[in-house]
Amino acid sequence: MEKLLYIALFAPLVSSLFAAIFAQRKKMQLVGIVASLLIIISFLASSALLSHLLSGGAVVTANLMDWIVVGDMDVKFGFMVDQVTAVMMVVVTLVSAVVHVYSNYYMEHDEGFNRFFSYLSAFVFSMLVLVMSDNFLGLFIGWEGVGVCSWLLVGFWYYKPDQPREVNPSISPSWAANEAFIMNRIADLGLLVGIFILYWNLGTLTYSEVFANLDKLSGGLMVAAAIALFIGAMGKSAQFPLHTWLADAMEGPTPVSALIHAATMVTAGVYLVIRANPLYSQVPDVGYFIAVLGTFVAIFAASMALVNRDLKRIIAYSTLSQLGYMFAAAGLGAYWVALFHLAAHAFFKALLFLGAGNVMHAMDDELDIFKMGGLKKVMAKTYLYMGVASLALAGIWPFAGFYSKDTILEVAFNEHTYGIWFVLWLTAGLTAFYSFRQVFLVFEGDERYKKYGFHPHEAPNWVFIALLPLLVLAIVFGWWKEEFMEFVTLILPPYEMSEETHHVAWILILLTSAIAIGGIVLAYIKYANGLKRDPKIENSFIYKLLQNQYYIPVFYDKAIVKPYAELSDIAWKEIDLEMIDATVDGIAKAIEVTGDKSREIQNGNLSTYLRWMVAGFIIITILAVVSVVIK
Amino acid sequence: MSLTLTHYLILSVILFVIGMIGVIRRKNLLMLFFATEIMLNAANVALVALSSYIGDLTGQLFALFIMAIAASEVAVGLGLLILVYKKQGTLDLDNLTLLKG
Amino acid sequence: MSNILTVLIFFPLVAGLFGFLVSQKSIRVYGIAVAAAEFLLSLWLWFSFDMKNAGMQFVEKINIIPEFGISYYLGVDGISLFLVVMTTFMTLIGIIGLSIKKDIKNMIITLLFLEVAMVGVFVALDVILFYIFWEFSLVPMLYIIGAWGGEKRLYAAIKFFIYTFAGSLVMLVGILYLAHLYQSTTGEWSFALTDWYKLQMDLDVQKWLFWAFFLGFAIKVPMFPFHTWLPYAHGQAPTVGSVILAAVLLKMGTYGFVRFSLPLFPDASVSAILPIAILAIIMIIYTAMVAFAQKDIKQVIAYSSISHMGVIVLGTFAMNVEGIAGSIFLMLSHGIVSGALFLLVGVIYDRKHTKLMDEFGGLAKVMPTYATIFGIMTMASVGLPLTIGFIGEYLSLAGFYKVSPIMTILAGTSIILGAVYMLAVLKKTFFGPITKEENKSLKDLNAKELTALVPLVAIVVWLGVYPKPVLAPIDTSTKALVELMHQKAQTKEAKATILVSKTKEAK
Amino acid sequence: MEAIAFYVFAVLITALFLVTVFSKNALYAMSSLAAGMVLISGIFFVLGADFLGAVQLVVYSGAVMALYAFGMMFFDATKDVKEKNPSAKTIFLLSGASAVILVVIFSAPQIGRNIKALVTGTPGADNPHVIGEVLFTKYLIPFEVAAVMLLVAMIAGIILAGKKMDVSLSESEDDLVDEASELKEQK
Amino acid sequence: MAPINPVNIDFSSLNLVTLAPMLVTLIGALVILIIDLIKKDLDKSLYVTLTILTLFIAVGAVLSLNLNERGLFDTILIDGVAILGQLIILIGSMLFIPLALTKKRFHEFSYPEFFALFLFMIFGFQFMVSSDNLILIFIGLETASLALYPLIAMHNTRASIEAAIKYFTMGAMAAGFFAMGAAVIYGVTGSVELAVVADVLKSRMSEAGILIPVVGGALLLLVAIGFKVSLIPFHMWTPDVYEGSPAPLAGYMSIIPKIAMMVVAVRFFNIYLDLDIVSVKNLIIILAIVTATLANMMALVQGDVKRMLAYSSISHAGFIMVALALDSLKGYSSIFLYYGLFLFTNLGAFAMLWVSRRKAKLFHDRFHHPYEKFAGMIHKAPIAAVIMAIFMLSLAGVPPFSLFWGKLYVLSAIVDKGYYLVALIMALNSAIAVYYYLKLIVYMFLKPADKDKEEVTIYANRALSLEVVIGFAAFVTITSIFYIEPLMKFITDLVKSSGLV
Repeated sequence: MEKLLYIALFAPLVSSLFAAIFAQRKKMQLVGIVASLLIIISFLASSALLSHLLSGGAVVTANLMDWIVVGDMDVKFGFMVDQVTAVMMVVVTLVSAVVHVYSNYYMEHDEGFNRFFSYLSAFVFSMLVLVMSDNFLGLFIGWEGVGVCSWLLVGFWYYKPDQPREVNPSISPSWAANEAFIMNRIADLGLLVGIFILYWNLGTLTYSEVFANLDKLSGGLMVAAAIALFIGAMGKSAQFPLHTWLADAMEGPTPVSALIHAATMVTAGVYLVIRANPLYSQVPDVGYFIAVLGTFVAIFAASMALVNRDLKRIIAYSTLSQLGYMFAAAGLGAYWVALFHLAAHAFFKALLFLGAGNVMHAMDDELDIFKMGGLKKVMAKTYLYMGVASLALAGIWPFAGFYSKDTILEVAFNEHTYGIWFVLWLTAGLTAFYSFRQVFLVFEGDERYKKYGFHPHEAPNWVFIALLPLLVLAIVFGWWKEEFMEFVTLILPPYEMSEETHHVAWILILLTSAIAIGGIVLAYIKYANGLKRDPKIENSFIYKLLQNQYYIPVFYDKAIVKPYAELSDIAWKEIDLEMIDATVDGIAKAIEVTGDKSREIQNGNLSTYLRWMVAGFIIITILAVVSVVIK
Repeated sequence: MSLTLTHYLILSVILFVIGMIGVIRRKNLLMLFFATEIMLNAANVALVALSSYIGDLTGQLFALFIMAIAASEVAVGLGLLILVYKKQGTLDLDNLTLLKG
Repeated sequence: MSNILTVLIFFPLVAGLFGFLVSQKSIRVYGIAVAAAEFLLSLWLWFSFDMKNAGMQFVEKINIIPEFGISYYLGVDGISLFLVVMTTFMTLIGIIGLSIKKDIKNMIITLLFLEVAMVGVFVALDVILFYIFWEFSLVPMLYIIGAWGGEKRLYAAIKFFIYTFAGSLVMLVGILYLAHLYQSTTGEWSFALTDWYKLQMDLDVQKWLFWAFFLGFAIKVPMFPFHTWLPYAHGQAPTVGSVILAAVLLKMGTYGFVRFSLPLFPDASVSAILPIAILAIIMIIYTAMVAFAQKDIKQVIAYSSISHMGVIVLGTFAMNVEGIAGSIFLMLSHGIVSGALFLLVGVIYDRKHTKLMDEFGGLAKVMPTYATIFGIMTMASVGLPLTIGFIGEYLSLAGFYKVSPIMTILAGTSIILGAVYMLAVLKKTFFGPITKEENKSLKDLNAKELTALVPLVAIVVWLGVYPKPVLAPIDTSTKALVELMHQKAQTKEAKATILVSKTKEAK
Repeated sequence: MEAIAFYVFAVLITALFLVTVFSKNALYAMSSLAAGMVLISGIFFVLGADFLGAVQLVVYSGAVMALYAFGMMFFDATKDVKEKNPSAKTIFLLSGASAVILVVIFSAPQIGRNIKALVTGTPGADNPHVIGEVLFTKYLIPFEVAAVMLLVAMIAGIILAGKKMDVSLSESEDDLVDEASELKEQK
Repeated sequence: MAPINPVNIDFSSLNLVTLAPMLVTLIGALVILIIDLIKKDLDKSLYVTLTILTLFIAVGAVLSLNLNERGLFDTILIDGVAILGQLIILIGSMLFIPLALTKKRFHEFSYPEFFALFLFMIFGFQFMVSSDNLILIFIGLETASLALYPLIAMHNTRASIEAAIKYFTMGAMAAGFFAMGAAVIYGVTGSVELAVVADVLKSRMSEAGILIPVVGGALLLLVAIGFKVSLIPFHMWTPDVYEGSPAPLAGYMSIIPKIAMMVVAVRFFNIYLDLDIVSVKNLIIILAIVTATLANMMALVQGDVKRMLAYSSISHAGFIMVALALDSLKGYSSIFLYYGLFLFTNLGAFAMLWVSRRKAKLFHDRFHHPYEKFAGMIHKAPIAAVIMAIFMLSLAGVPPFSLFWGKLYVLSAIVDKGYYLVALIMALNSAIAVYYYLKLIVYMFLKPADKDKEEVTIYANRALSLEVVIGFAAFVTITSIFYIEPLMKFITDLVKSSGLV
């Protein structure tokens, strides 16, 4: 089993290094193929591990080698595949494999083809390290690794120039990449602090030992650790207020958005909370806070998606919103539900993104959905794929999203947190609306693209075959809810609905389905027959507010980025040069001036010298007297 | 009022100060050298007075040697003055300010 | 070969003197050969080093002035071993990467002399000997900056020299006082560090001495607010000067803290944690901001050095094994990484004779290999796990967390702010469209530059993934050091702060 | 008697030296200096230092004054000297303060009291005798050194006032000097 | 009239051997004078070698002296300090005199009398250091000074004559102070022999008000001593005289007269320090600090290297003066160690200037050795530049060059006595000093020569004997680490035997 583990882990690394060799060469199809194959191998190995566990096998562990051994700190490259990890691995490698294959199509004309695969595979490796590590520091390796890969991939088209925010809200790929990296770093500090707390109080960083000794932590420390770790999660999973990077990260190539910014990396935060469930179960207040924040983000992101015109940004907001759902579930203690939604979301959201990729490809990278419409004629298959994904996202029976999202709502109800439930319920409606607003605006209605001179074309068939696994899973994954629960609750705490909830479950399902369907219908009415723009609405305050993401990026710009730059400038010019360095030079100058002044007495005139000699006699007498008197 | 050692010593001090005034006041080097002679003589007065009051001869011998020193100084000093006068045509020390700073 | 340390010190000296005989044309090869031989010697030192032994090894002691207790006393332990290896390595890399045409012979000979002083500083166990090397290291550096530097090179060189000289003179007074103290306690003169370790001092005395030593070291580090010589020195120095300066010379200061301040004055060190930590945090945050404001790539890296040195200082004053070992490791990693970054800046400076970021942009397209290596070094610089930069930074911060969580969080902003300015450099220099026509024809790295840089990349990754060969000896010696400090500590507070092994108790 | 002599001498000496110091005329200054020196020998006689008094007369009124007079002829110092004397205030301040200090030091009652005479010579012998006795025993070496000093002064005076100093070798280039000396030889 | 008793003196009690070194120099001087009388137009090289031989024999004579002997009615005192003083004086003189053999001809060396006067001067210094009798010290001082003034003036330039006049006049005034000071000491103790003075003072210390004349005498003498060792504010002749003198003589004056006077100061102030008279001690320390600091600052702004070195030697004198006030074995020893090391380094540096001397002033209207002259020297004369740099670094106290050890011992002595602040100030002074030493290094190594003067050779005055002296000085400066131990031991033993502590 250990071998399988290593194959799953290192196949992507090999892939990455292989691609890296040719990174500066022209496109080589071979690179794409080899990379995809290696990722598929990794997927197969992961699946084998999953099946091993499914068949009741023991948790697989492996120790590669020592890493940091200093003082009492003993951190190894230790790996562990338990049920949660296995699920994560399969999700990650599956989506990765699909995305890799898909990228052969999407990036076919890109000059950085080889480089792209190198980065992408490196990401998969990092992500696997993240989920497979058996200790917090190993997780941190993956955590930072995915951050870097995300940075590389978002900034993949680094040569694009900066544009004003009004033209491109993300400014430029390199800007977006840096923003993502830096925001994540802010959160990483939190994670690091969490690790410090655990290390100094428990003396270990290995999950099993940490969780076994949790009772040694005092209450305050436990809260602190939980908060610190959650801050880390907030960054990676783009929770408010560290959310702005995610939408901007859409500057990266679409497969990247699909893999990293929808299916895998952004869920790492959720994974962390799930992984640290023994800790969070002990601090329900923190859990509740997480749930509330998640709920807030869910509706907050959804609201922004309502008015956005950018194909990818809409999906990005929906990702954000769905991450909110996951945190809501995890925060309320339903860890397996969160994981379930995580997996389901990975499948349908990746599918959605890759579909969007097809559209973009067809539309020469145009993203404005107002410039699309009526694409179903040329892109029927894509329409189907995206439609299914959107249905899943909207939570329509029997698609995957229905099961996972409904369960979350049930949990919220079960916990008697009706506020949360209500907001999430409302969000479900919004989700359905904006998803289908997008779908209809792209595929239905008048063919506005013609006006702009686009000549869309459908992707080749093999692409759709490649996407098939995702399509299938987006439909059927929810059907395995019970099996899934049984499997993962082997290590996650089981979450049982109360009797009462069981009784009202069907009402809840109905309510949710109703609002979802309502949303879709509303979208259909408004957009299926073409785009009718209402300047009054578009000029309204709320519309503007939403369109400008509540002005948060602008606010960050004005309140943090610019002041920081200005303050830095002041620190350099006013403090460093004018004060500190000037003091140093001033001392030197003062010494020199003293020398210059005192040599004036050396005026060359003998008479002066003689007088100074007499004066010297007087001075030394005074000094002698004074030194006696003082004593 | 009998004469005491102090009287002599005060005389010595007065002479010394007069010499000192000459040294710090004079600009003409020749006359400045006169003043240095006065200073040395003042010391001689003190030494001889002390010698006489203590009854010890050292002071007188010291004074004797100081006279020799004074004489030697005059010789060397005059040599220098002649040199300066030959080169510069003046004995005013205000003209000797090439070296300064 | 028990006198390998002597050989290590004097081989470059002899080779440097012989260098005068070598012709200008061939001197480069001679320099590389000598530096390589020296590096191999240091590797030999490493391989014959007993990893289990925490004490001084390869000890040599010859009395020079027995009456006054001064001796030729050398030795290495895990703390200094790798600083020696890094010194020889970075000198080799620096000579390989030399791009100077003017007076290259003088440059190489100067570098070899500098190597003598640097190695000497790290292996000297007699304090006067240490001081000799410490001071003497200024002279070659003065020449390097002054002779091959930029426009304001003289100002920079003199500032560097006098500033550090002034600091070390204060230290010299401290040294002499300590020697006096030793003499009045034991009745014998001795400047041997190992003898001084045994000395118990009153708290007040410790404090005065601590600050006297502190000034000498702090200026060298350089700690805020004594840092202003560094940007000038780096800004004006030729590439190899900056490489050596950042990689090795600054480490002398932090090495001094570890070797002198902590074990000699444990109580004073503990009582000084707060002010020093505040200075270190200011250093970290403030210089990171200043670095962000720079227009010149080299200045960014210069200020970033200060910021990183802040973390090292913080780790040193964590007073536990994790922190101190981490700071030592960070010294190494910062040496490698900042050395590499300065080399990299030198590469474009050689091509375009400017280091201003505005003059570049989009370089990733025309110089992809260069951009890749720069990127790797940037990541190492911001402390990405699995690069060399992470381990030291992590351990330093982890160590200091035990002392003060709040201050650690403040200091931890270095991982954020470091990313801010380094990524800004990357963005302005490498990303975006190529705005300047002349940049389109820039050549990527040539063979010489690759030879200098690739080993650095290899080390960055190797020690990031598998630091054990280096970390283990450091750990062993650091444990011994902390143990010693714990034993010597007199105040309750110091006993409590200096942790030999805290988590074991928790378990 | 002694007191009267002392006061007369003291007042006269002071007055004469004041003239030396303040006179604008070098001749007056020198004359008053010489007169003052002669009168100082009077003080020495009063104090019973006959030998010194005699030496004072010989050395100062004889040798020193002769030298100075000789020098003054060279310098043509008969006319008044023009001096830009520094402000009287500074001089007054400096000399006044020094005078106060010196008076305090010299009028200390401990000076000259309770002191054992160490060098006395043959008791009862007159002053020149004992001086001679001590000079040629105890102070033989200083005496010899003083002789060397006088030799040095003589050589110095001869060299410095000599003709050879007229042309400076240190300022003219070597080849020019050689040419000049060759020319000289040819003549 | 009382009969004169015949004076009977046992010849052996004179202990004439104590006079041997002085007699050697005296005879040497007289021989030179006689040779000159017999035959004119002999080359200066003859006199140089004769002088060196004389000094060589004198060194031998010094080394053969027995420790702690008095001679000639106790006027001569040969103790360790005297031997050290004489050795430094003689060795310094030996190092100086070959510098006369230059390529260019300078005025003073055309006189055979120059060498005679030079030996007479040494003769005077020898008496200064080998006596504790104020009369003999004074005569020795004046003999030496009166010989030194013409040595300066004989260079026969406007500047050198001005220098000699200034030195002479101030020296005359200092002599007046010396005489008055000695009179006070004599008045309080009835003796001018310092050993007796010490005893008498010790017995009289309990008298009320005794401090006024005792300290007063010290103050008066301090003016004379301060003048000679150039303590601020009695230093003002120093830079002018050094500038006016030829470089080697300036270098010589920065050491030999100072060490001679320093020995006197050690002997004299030791009495005060032993009596624990705080005001004198503090006074010396304050003067030393002021001297070291202010002179440093003034050296900072000089445009001429020789003038800079003049100020720097003032500063060094201040630095050493502190050691005097410590009244410890280490303190006194370090004075001699410092001067011994300073001798080579400083004379070497001045000799380097001498090598570069030319008659015309090409680089500056007034100065012979402006900084600009040395620009680009690393290309014109690399080895010379390196040697000069070593001298500068040594003067700055950069290890491992010789003066670092001097500095180390002095500072250590200061610290041992608990004057931490003083040690700190002195240490920081070195940091100021390093600036002006560096300035020369910067010019030599880092600044290019003026375009129109690129071809001008710096070493116009170069000659073998100069190179030998410089080479030797450089050798001593560089290899100090190997001989510090025996040297310091030698010095300490001698100082210890002097019974100062």
